[in-house]
Amino acid sequence: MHEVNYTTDEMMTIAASRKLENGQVCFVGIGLPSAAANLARLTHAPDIILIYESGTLQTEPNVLPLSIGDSELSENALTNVSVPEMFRYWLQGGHIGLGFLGAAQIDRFANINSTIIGGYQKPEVRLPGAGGAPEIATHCHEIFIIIRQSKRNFVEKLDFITSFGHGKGNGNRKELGIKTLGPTRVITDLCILEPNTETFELTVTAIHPGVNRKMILDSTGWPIQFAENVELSPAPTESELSALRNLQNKSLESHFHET
Amino acid sequence: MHEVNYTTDEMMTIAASRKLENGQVCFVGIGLPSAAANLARLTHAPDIILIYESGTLQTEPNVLPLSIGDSELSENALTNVSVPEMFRYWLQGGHIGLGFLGAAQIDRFANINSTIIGGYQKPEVRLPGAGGAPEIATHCHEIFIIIRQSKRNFVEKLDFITSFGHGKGNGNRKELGIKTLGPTRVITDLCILEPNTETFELTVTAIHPGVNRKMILDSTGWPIQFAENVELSPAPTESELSALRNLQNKSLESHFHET
Amino acid sequence: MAQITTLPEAIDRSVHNGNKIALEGFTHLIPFAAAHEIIRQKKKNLTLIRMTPDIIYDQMIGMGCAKKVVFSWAGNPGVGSLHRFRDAVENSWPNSIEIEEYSHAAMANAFVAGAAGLPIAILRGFLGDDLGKISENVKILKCPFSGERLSAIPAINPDVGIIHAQKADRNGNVLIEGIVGVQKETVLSAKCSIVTVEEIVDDLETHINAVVIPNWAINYIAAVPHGSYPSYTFGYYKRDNKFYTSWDKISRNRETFIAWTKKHILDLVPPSKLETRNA
Amino acid sequence: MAQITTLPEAIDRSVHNGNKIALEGFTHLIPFAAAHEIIRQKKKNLTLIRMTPDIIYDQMIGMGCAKKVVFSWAGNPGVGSLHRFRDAVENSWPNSIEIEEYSHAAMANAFVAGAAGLPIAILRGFLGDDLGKISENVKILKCPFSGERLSAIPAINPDVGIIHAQKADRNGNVLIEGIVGVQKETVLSAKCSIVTVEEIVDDLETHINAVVIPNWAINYIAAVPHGSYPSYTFGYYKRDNKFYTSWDKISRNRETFIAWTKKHILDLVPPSKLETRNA
Repeated sequence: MHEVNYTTDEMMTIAASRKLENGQVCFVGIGLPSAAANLARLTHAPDIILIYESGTLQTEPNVLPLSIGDSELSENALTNVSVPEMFRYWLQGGHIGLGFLGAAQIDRFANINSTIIGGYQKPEVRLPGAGGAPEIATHCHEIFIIIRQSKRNFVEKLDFITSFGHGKGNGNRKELGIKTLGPTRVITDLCILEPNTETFELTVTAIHPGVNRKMILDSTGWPIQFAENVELSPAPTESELSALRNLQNKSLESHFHET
Repeated sequence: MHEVNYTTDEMMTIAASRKLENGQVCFVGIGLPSAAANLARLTHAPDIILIYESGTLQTEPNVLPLSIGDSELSENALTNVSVPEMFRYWLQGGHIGLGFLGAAQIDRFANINSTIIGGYQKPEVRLPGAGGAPEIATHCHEIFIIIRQSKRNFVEKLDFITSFGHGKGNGNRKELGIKTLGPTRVITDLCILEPNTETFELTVTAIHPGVNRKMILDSTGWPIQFAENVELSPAPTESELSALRNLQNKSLESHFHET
Repeated sequence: MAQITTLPEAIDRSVHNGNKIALEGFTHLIPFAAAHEIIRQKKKNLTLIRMTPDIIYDQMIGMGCAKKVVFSWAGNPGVGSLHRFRDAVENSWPNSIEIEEYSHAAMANAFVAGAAGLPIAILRGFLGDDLGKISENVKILKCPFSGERLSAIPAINPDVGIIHAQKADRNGNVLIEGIVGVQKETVLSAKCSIVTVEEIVDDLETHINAVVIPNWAINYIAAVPHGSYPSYTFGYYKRDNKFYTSWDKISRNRETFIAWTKKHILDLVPPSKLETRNA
Repeated sequence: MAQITTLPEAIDRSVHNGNKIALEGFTHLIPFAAAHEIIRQKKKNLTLIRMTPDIIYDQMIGMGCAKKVVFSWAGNPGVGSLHRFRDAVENSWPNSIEIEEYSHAAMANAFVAGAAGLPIAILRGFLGDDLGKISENVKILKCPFSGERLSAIPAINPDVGIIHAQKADRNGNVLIEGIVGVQKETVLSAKCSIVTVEEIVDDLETHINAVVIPNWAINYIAAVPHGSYPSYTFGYYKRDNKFYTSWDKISRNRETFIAWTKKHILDLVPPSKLETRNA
C-alpha cells in the first residue's frame, strides 16, 4: 500500500462528508459545507437531499456552486421556491434534519460569530453578517459546523454571537425555548469535536492522521478538552480524494474557463 | 324602434356591468358579480382586470364559471397563485381597486349577512358563511354589491354582520381603522342605491325602467330614502342583451352539455 | 420519506377516530376518493378542517364522521346549500356538530402559520364583523412598533393533511398544477400527510418554479385515477357540474342521501373510477 | 398600469434623493443596470435595502449614494469581502453609513409583511443571538393564545422597488423564472416599482403557475438586455464569475475603484451591454 498525499483542507472536507448520511435532508451553506455535502452525495450518500437558502429545493448540482444562487443549483433542483417560502415553510416549518454551516469564529460552546471583529458600532473588521445561519442553527434538528482551526477563529470569547450554539452550555438552549439539538459536531482541518454530553463544551473526539494533541491545543483559544476515547480519523482513501479533486476541478473549469 | 324584452335579472346584471370601468382591477364574487363583470369585459370594458379568490389572477374566461375555481378561470388567467398569496399579497396588500360582491341580506348601511338566519348557535337557516367577503369589503378601495331586492333580504336589522359596510353610518369605518371607501353602490333588480354622502345610508339614485317608487318601498325592510335627483336607468340595449344571453347560453352549454 | 401504498392502507394507518384532519383543494383537486375511503372505514369524531366544505364534507358529515367542522364557506359551489351540513347544524342529524368558522383570508393565513411553524397568524381582518366578536379564536394583537391593532388567530396544524394532485414520480415527489389553493400548506402543516395522485410517472417534467412537494415532506402516496371526481384535475378530467347540481336533490333528503351513499360509497371497493356513478 | 419606458426615464421619475430603495435579486437577476443608472444620475442619501448587498451595493456605496444599508449578508458571494461596504463601515469612506442588520429569515419575512400590507412580521428568530439584543427593530411579542414568545420586526416598504426579470409582454406583464428570491415581494411592498427585462415579447408563453407579476402592480418597465450582468439571467446568460473574482482587486483600493467606475459606469451611455467590461 503506497502513501496517499492530501492537504489538511481535503482531510477536513472528506472527514465532514463521511459524517453525512444517505437520505438525510440537509440545509447547506456555501463553500466548505457545500463541498463536503456534494462529495457525500457523489460517494456514499447518493440520496442525500441538499437544500440551499436561495430556494433551490432538493438540488443535485454537477459542479460545486460558487455562489448560493448559481444557475447550477436552480437548474438541477426538484423545484425553486421563493426565499421567504424557504425560510418560513421549509426551515422554520421544521422539515430540515441537518443544518451544515461554516463560520468565521467559534467558541467552546459552538456559538458562531460571522458579524464583526471589535465593537459593533465601529468594528475593526466588518464580516458579512448573519445570512441564513441564525435560524438554520435553531430550526434544523441538528447542526454540523466545518471550520479551519486556529487561535484566531477558535476563540475564548466571541465579539458577537451571530448564531447560537449551546450558549453558555448545558440547558441554555432549552431555557430559550429552542427545541432542536444544536451543534452536534464540529469538523476542522485537525480534528472532529463534539459537545460533551454533560457540559456541552466542545471536546475532541477524533484526530486526523498526522495531527497531535499539542497542535490542536496550540490552535485553540481556550484549554480544549479531549474525550476519554479519541479516535483516529482514517486517512482519505484514493477514491474519496479523486472524487473530491475531480469535483473541484470540474467546478473551477465550469466557473472560470467558460465564456 | 321596437320594444326589447328582458328580465329584471338581466336589467340588474346589465346595470351593474355598465358601472364597471375599463382598466379597473376587480375582485369578483361568483354568480351575479361574475356575470356582470364578464359582460362588462365583453362589451364596454375589454381591459377590465378580473380576479377570483381561487388564485386566478387576471383571468379572461370564455364562459361564466360555475364555481369559483373552475378550470376555465385558471386556464385563462395570467397566472395562478396560491389562495394565501391571493388574500395576503393581492387583497390585503392593497392592489385591488374594486370588490364586487353578492349577498344574502343587506341593511341600510350596506352591511352584509351571509352567515345565518336566527341565532348563531342554533340557527333557523345556516347560510354558507363569510368566504372571502369580509376582507374584500375592507381591503378593496371600493365595493359594489349586486343583490335581488325584497323585504326578505333588504332588512331593518341583520341577524349577523358577515361583512362590514358602513356599520352604523357616517364615520364608523374610520373609527375602526378601515381606510377604504366601502360600498359605494348597490345594484338590484329594481334600482341602484348609493350611500348618502352625509349619513352613509343607502339611497336610491336610479330606478330601472318599469319600476316605481312604491315597488321599491314595498321591497325594502326599512323606509328607504330616495336621492334628490333620481335617474332612470336606460333599458338594456339589444347588443347588451344579446351579449349577456350569448354568454349565459354558452356557459350553460359548457357546464352541462359536454361529456 | 413518502411511502407509495394503496389508499385504504394510507387511510387505515393515518386517520384515527378523534383526529383533526384537513382534506383540501380549492374547488380543484378535491380529494373525494380519500374521503370516501374514510367513510368506508367508518372513522368517527373527526374534526374536519377545510376552507370550503363542499360536497366532500357534506358526505362525511351525513355519514356521521364529524364532530366538528372548521371552515370559511360552506356551500355547494354554483348550486346552493350543503343540506347534510345544514341538517347537522340546524337539526343535529345524524349528530350535532360543533363549528369553528373563519373568513377565507383568516383561514388561509392560519394554514400558512401552521406550515411556517408559527403558533398564530396575524392579519388585518374581522374589522367590524360579528365573527370577530363571537369567536374565541380571534384575539387582538397590538403592533409593538406602531400600536396598531391587528387580529391574531391560531395556526392550523391537522393531525392528517390529505390532498389530491396530478402526479408523483417514482420517488414520491408530487406535482400540483393549476389552482393550488392551500394544498401545499395542508401537507406542510400536518403531522401526517397523504397525497392521492392521478398517476405515478418516471419524470414530473415540469417548470423550474412548479409547485412540487418533495417526497420527504409526505408520508403516504396512493395512485387513485379520478381521485378528485366529481371535482376536477387540471390536465386530466373536467368537473362534473351535473353531479354537483344533482347533489342538491340527492342530499336534500336523508333517505335518498343514505341510499346514494350506500350504493356509491359503502358498497364499492376502492379505489375505483367514480365517473359512472352520477345519479 | 405599467409604463414601458427607458431606464434613465424610469430612474429619473422614481428615485429621489433620500428615498428608501430596494434593488433585489438573490444572486440571480440582480438589477445592475438600474444601479448603474442611479449612480450616473448621482442620487444621494439613499437607504439601500437588500438581503445580499453584493457588488451592486458595493458600487453604489463606494460612489456615495448611500446613507444607510439594510441587509442580512454583506459579502462578495464565493469570493470574500465587499471592500467598499467595509471601507464605509470601518472608515466612513466616502461617507459614514448607518447599518440596519437582520438575518435572512427575518429580512425575507419583513419583505413578506410589506407585500401583505402588515406593519410587522412575526417569526421564531433571534433566539440567543446578539442581533436580537442590540437591534431596535426586534421586539418580543407574546402569543395571545399560548403565551409563547415570538419575535416581531417592522415590515419593509421601500419607496422604490427595483428588480430585473426575463421578459415582459407588450402589456407589461412580467415573467420571472428560476431563483425568484424576494423579487415579487419587492415589487408588491414598494410604493413605486421598476422592472428591467431582457426583452419585451408578444406572449410570455409559460407555465400555468409561473411567477408572473401583472402590469397593474408595476409602475415602470424598461427593456435592458444584459440588465443583470455580471449576475445572470436564467435562460439568457451566465453569471460572470471572473468579474466577481476580479471585483475583489478592483474594489480593494479606492483609486482603482474610482477609475473602474468612471470607465465602466459614469462614462457609459445607458442602457448598454456590459459584457465586455471585465477588468
